[in-house]
Amino acid sequence: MLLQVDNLSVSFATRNGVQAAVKNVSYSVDKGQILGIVGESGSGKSVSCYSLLGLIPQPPGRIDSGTALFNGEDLLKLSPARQRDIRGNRIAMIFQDPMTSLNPFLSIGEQLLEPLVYHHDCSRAEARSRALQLLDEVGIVDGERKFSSFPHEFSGGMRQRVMIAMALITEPELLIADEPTTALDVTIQAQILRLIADLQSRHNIGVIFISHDLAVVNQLADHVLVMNKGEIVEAGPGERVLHKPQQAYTQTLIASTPRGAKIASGRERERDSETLVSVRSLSTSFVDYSSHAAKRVRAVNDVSFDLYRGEILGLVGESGSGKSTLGRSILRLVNVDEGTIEYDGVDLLALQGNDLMPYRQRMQMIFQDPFASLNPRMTIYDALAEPLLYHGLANRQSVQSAVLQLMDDVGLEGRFIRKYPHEFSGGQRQRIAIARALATGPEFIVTDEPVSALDVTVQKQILELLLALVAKHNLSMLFISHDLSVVRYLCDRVLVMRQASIIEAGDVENVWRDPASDYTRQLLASAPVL
Amino acid sequence: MEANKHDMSEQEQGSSLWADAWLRLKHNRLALGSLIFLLALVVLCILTPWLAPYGYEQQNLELGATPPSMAHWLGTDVFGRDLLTRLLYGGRVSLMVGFIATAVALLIGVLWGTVAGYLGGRVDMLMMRLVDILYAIPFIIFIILLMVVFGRSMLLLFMAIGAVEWLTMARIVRGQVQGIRQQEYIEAAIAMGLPLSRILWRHVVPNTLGPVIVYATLTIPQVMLLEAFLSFLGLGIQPPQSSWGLLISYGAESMEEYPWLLVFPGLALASTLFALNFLGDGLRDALDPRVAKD
Amino acid sequence: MARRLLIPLLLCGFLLACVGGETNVAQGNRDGVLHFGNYGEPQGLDPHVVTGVPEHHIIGALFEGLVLKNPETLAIEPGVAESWTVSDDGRIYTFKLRDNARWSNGDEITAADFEWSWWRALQPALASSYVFMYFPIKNAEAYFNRSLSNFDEVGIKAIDKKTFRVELDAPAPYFLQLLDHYALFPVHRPTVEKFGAPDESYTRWTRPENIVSNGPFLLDEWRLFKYLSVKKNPDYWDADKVKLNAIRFYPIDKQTTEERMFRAGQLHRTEEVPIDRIPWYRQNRPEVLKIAPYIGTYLYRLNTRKPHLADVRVRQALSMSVDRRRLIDTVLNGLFTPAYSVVPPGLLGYKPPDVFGFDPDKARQLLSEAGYPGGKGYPGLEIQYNTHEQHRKIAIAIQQMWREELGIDVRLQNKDWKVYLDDETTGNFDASRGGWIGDYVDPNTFMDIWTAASGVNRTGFADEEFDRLVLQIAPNAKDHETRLNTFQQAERLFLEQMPIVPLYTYSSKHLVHPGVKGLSPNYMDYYNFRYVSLEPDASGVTQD
Amino acid sequence: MVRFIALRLLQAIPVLFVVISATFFLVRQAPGGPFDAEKPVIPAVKRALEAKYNLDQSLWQQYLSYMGDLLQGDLGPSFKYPGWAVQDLIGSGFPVTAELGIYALLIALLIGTTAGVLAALKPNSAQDYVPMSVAMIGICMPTFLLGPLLVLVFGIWLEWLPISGWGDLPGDKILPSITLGAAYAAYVARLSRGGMLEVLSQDYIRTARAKGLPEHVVVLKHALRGGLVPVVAYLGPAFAGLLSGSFVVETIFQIPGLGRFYVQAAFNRDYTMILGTTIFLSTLIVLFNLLSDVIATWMNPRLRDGLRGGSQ
Repeated sequence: MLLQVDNLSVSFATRNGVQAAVKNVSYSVDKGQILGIVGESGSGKSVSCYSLLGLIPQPPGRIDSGTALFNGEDLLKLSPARQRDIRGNRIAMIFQDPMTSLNPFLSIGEQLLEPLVYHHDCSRAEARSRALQLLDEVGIVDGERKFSSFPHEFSGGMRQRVMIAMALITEPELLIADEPTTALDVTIQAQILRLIADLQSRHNIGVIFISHDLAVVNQLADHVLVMNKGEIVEAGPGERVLHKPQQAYTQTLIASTPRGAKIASGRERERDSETLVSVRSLSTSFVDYSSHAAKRVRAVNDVSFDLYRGEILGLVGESGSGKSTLGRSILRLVNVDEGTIEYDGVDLLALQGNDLMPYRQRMQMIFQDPFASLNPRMTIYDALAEPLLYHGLANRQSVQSAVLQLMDDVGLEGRFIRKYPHEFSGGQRQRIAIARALATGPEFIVTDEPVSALDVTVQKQILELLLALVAKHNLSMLFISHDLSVVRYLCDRVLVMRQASIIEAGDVENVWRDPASDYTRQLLASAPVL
Repeated sequence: MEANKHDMSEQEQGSSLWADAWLRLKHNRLALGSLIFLLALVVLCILTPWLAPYGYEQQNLELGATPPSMAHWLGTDVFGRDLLTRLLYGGRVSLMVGFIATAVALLIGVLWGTVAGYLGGRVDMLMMRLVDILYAIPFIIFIILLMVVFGRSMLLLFMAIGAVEWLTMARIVRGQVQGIRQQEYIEAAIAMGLPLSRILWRHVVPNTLGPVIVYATLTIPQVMLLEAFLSFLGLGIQPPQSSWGLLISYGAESMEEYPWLLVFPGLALASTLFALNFLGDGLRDALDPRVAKD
Repeated sequence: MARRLLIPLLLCGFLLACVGGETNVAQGNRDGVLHFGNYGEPQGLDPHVVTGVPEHHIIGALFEGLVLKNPETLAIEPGVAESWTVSDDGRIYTFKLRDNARWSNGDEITAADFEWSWWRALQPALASSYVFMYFPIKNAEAYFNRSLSNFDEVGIKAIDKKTFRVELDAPAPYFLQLLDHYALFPVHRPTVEKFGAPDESYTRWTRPENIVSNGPFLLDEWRLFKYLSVKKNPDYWDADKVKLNAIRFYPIDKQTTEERMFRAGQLHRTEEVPIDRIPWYRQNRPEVLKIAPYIGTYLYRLNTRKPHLADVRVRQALSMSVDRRRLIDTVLNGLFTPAYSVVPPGLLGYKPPDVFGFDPDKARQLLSEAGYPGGKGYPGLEIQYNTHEQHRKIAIAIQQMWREELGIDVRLQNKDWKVYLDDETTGNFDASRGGWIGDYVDPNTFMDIWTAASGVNRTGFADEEFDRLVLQIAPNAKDHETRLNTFQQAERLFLEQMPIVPLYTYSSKHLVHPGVKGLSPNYMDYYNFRYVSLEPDASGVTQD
Repeated sequence: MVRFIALRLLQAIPVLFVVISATFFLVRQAPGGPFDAEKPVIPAVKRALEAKYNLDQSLWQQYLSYMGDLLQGDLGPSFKYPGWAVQDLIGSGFPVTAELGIYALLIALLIGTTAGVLAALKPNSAQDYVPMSVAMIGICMPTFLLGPLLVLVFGIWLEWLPISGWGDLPGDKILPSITLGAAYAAYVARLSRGGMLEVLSQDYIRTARAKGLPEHVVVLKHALRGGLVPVVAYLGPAFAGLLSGSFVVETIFQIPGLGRFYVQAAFNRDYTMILGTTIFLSTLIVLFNLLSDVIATWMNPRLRDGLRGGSQ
């Protein structure tokens, strides 16, 4: 057995007392084995691994009990020096976000060399040749030149490859990968997953693969561990746990994962009804300061489409395809270069200043990150009362009840009314954001990845909430997402965007069944399925 | 590792940002202690005319400068004036100047920086270049001209100091606002159709408060010392009145002969500065609903 | 990365540098180099153009006029002129220049040099601030004002190579003294003309590499705001008597800094001593503290044009209610002499009139007579002073005295120097701190400033009788006695009107290292570096 | 990058123009002229002086001729020290002040970053409060107090160091540098503490730790560079501030620097000197702000070959 964890308990001292993060967790990994740990945020899946390497801050963190035998040595009883010896050397890690996990101030090469230089008595020249070799192995061509590049010069996928190379450079026996593909596009995710599997088998190392995404784990792991609230709910071979779950929680998780087509929601599709938004030849660009010289980048290029009253129109594309910019263009949140946007027969682009205000009330937006889109210094009451008061939808007397009504609509309890965004969980925050969007009584909502930051169970709740609200308030919606299964679950029609242009449009099921473009086909193929 | 999972049942009744900040500040012992210290100081200074054992201009030339004694707890200056009394009276001036002038600087600086940072582009360029210009104009000449045009008054002193200190404040705020402008909640506010003034006031300004408060607490002692310099130029207060800044600078002139004349005013300023500093850090944390909970 | 190396390096350098060396003073005593605290950076070194005390010290080392003063007695001694005769009517002076007086480039000094130099000083375009020093000379003022264009009619003549004759308008007993003022020093014509027109000021001729001078020392090095050093002139006619090898003048305008430099052995002599420091030196190192009466009067101008100061009784009350003795003994550490007159006592035998003293009862009575019994109804007044520690202290004490004795409201206002001057000259003040240092040892230098037309007056005081006594009667007095009596008469008249409140007679105060000889204090605070020497063995101990 | 620098320099031209013009007219409105003195010069002499320095012309003529001279690089003679051209005086004072400023900044950096880094490593502990309090001394003790105090202790009592001068005696640069630097150390400490706290919470620090790097490597190599970015942004304005703010230190220590010229010129109503120093200093401010932007850009590889975001 490569790693044998027994009865691990970890707790954190918080303002509200000591809270157990990991309770009596036991698991093991063997050479050549991939252990998937699945769980929602807060389930303790990361802590259960990080604590082995002394990577949780202590205090407030504390390891209460347990042993973790790594090749017969108890990791939890090591001196800090010995711990450092193992860390990055015999046990290596890959983190979720390759954007933030690589030091932006040091060159790729420098960061690659470090583990070798510090752990092995290895000259920089030797380390360099080893690093170049590894870069090649993880699929980075022209390693010589890339060696002195900085992380920002790499795409997300490439960065994750660098991370992997960095983890493997000391030839570790165990690799801990914490959500290594969550921040990546599906096509890239597929490549990285293949790469990890490939390297794992080639180097015959043990891998702990931590993820919230059951489909991904399903694709990769031999053994699966499901965690909830610090405890292991279910463990066993991947096939059995994910396809024949014994425990209720595992079943809920699996049920929450969006799969299949949109369920007819009792609401008649008013398909051929009137056009609400009509976009013609829309182009939007912005100045990109991050690249070599400031240049205008076309984010949306000559896009035309119609959105009908009462429909949910999906907009799918990978990061950087321009889908967010398109959504913001329609709402006049960014400046449009050319084209027309007709909203209910009125050219929005011709409106200025106060003339636009009535339309602002009729169109709203829900953002991806419910934390960033809520003013951290405004309570929920302030955030919801503001649009109500400003647009005259409530007066001083009635505003409180109107706010409560909104909160009730989105399933928030009234007692939260004076709390701040940070005091809520992600799902609750997104409910606040939805309530705020509904506050002005809009008829059209643009949602930008509203569920991608949420756990699957919460995601499902929010998706259902959206469906219910669309029905209740007779909304039309442009639903932007990179997640194909979510779009399929929610939308009536779909637009596929790639490199600032719409390359495919059609009824969701038609597109799924018979994608017209290669790209769409590739997207569909890359998406991992449960 | 999510740190912000909290028991929702706890603390259901919050209220406004400020009331909330107060609740949080109360838990920060250092900041609370500093606040109490400062308040005590303010109260002491306000009550000085009734508390002080001597008049601040009451001379005893024959006595001259004496070290601390029972009759004069902090000693006397060369005119035989009681230092404790003068320190308390000086505190009235220094605290008033410090707080009011900083408030003026805060007001102008935040307003200017916010508008420039938020609007960006050409407006920002013009506004910040104006700041550059004001930075470059010789300060002494500027003050002397102010005196010539407006005469010498306390009000002018506040304005003069505020007028100088707002420049840095504006730059700091502008930097902050440039970051905040990119936030999604600002976009949300725009999408909501809120007017500019409301966006700035409700969404932008409160989120600049952290660094602004920290800078303001550093500005207050600076302003107290600046007042002494301006008094040398003739603006500001005149003898026999005094201020901490003036007491310190006179004390520095005779630090070997009459060290107590330097030590006590110096301690007064330093302890105020430290208290302000701790309070500033505490306030910054308290006003940020996110960090106070951990 | 370089920074991380730099900082330790810097620290090492700092620590190495801490290894102390010999002090300036110890080294100077050995090498004959005097380190001289000289207050300010000289504006320039052209004797005809500059004005200040720092320039005075330096130019006195670099140049020499017709006569010199003995630093002990202030008696006139021969300079470039080895002898002179005065006509019986006291109007014509004939000087015989010494043969061995030379310029530093070897040129002989001739009467023509003086004639040309004085001609130059009288050029309006040169804008010589001390040009009025020439005005006792016949037609000099008229020539300067261009009401006379022919220089031949001015009483300045080179009779031959070594004979120089000066004719005055009227006898001036202090005329010989003026000759030791730098405004009447000779300058080297070829050098001046080489770097510009004769009447062009501040040309490069005074730079170390260009200057040609005739004094006991030569300009050696001029490092702006650091020091200016002069070295011994081997060709000086009296070079044998000059004992110093060099002098370094340090422009130190901060008294506390200067005092500490002295203590640290970086200076032989300071220009000033902080008042608060005096008791310490009196007690611990009396031998280095040099205090002497100085020909100057510290006073408050009263603005007689202001309604509430127009009444002479109010002004008298103000003056009589100031307890000068107490002020000096307490706040000023007993440094000065109380002044009850504007002319300091003892100028060439002059005795000021005894007009008033400290008399608070009389003061209250006068104020009451003026309509303000116990200060009631008096609008109050403001004392203005330029920003300075000593002025502030005096003002605070006087404020309290006036309040206590007279019951009037007094405010203080310090001002930036130029604002203070502007307000004083434009009459925008009630009471204003002032002082006057005599230009020469004669009551006249303290009297003619209060005439109606004088720019120094500024009080609004104008009295025809006073002007007549000072400007007409006194200069033409038939003998010294009569002249002094005339001045006394004028001063009595002046003090009875009390447009000023005289407070004290100045003292010069210096710290002088025990190894320095010949820097004895005198009434003019005048130095003649020819007489200064350093004792190599003098204890270098200046630290406490 | 080149375009960015060029643009900023271009923007500086109107700024400088307005500064020069405004200063030109403002200084002449201030009461008192350059030739006013306790003992006033006689009127004829004053007229001659005014004629010599063109002060008898109309303000506009003076302005035009000044600007004309300025374009030819001539700042005119100082009114207070007419034997010297303003550019000569600045030329003699600037190197001294610049050197002083650099030492002061180094000291501020040394004290400030040490305190800031120590504090950030263990926030809200004794390791935070003690170094930060030490760094704060510089703010508590204004220069006019700290300078004489250091002189007294190290110069007079201990006799370790010279108490005045600049470059004349060994070690005479130490006390002034510390005095001037102390005030800035507190700001540097605060900035580096904040910056380090921010960086230390970044994911890439966790990565570095996960690599098993020794703690000092994590802090010094991975964290420090990012943590000091705010300090670097502060250095430009700080250096410019040092130049004009060194007046007190220069006076206390008898240092022939630019700071004294700058302040004394204002007191002396030395019109040309005021203008000259103002022009020089504001140019420096522009340049140093630009320089610190460039350095900050260079320190941050993400920005190194691009424009700085947000600057139009």
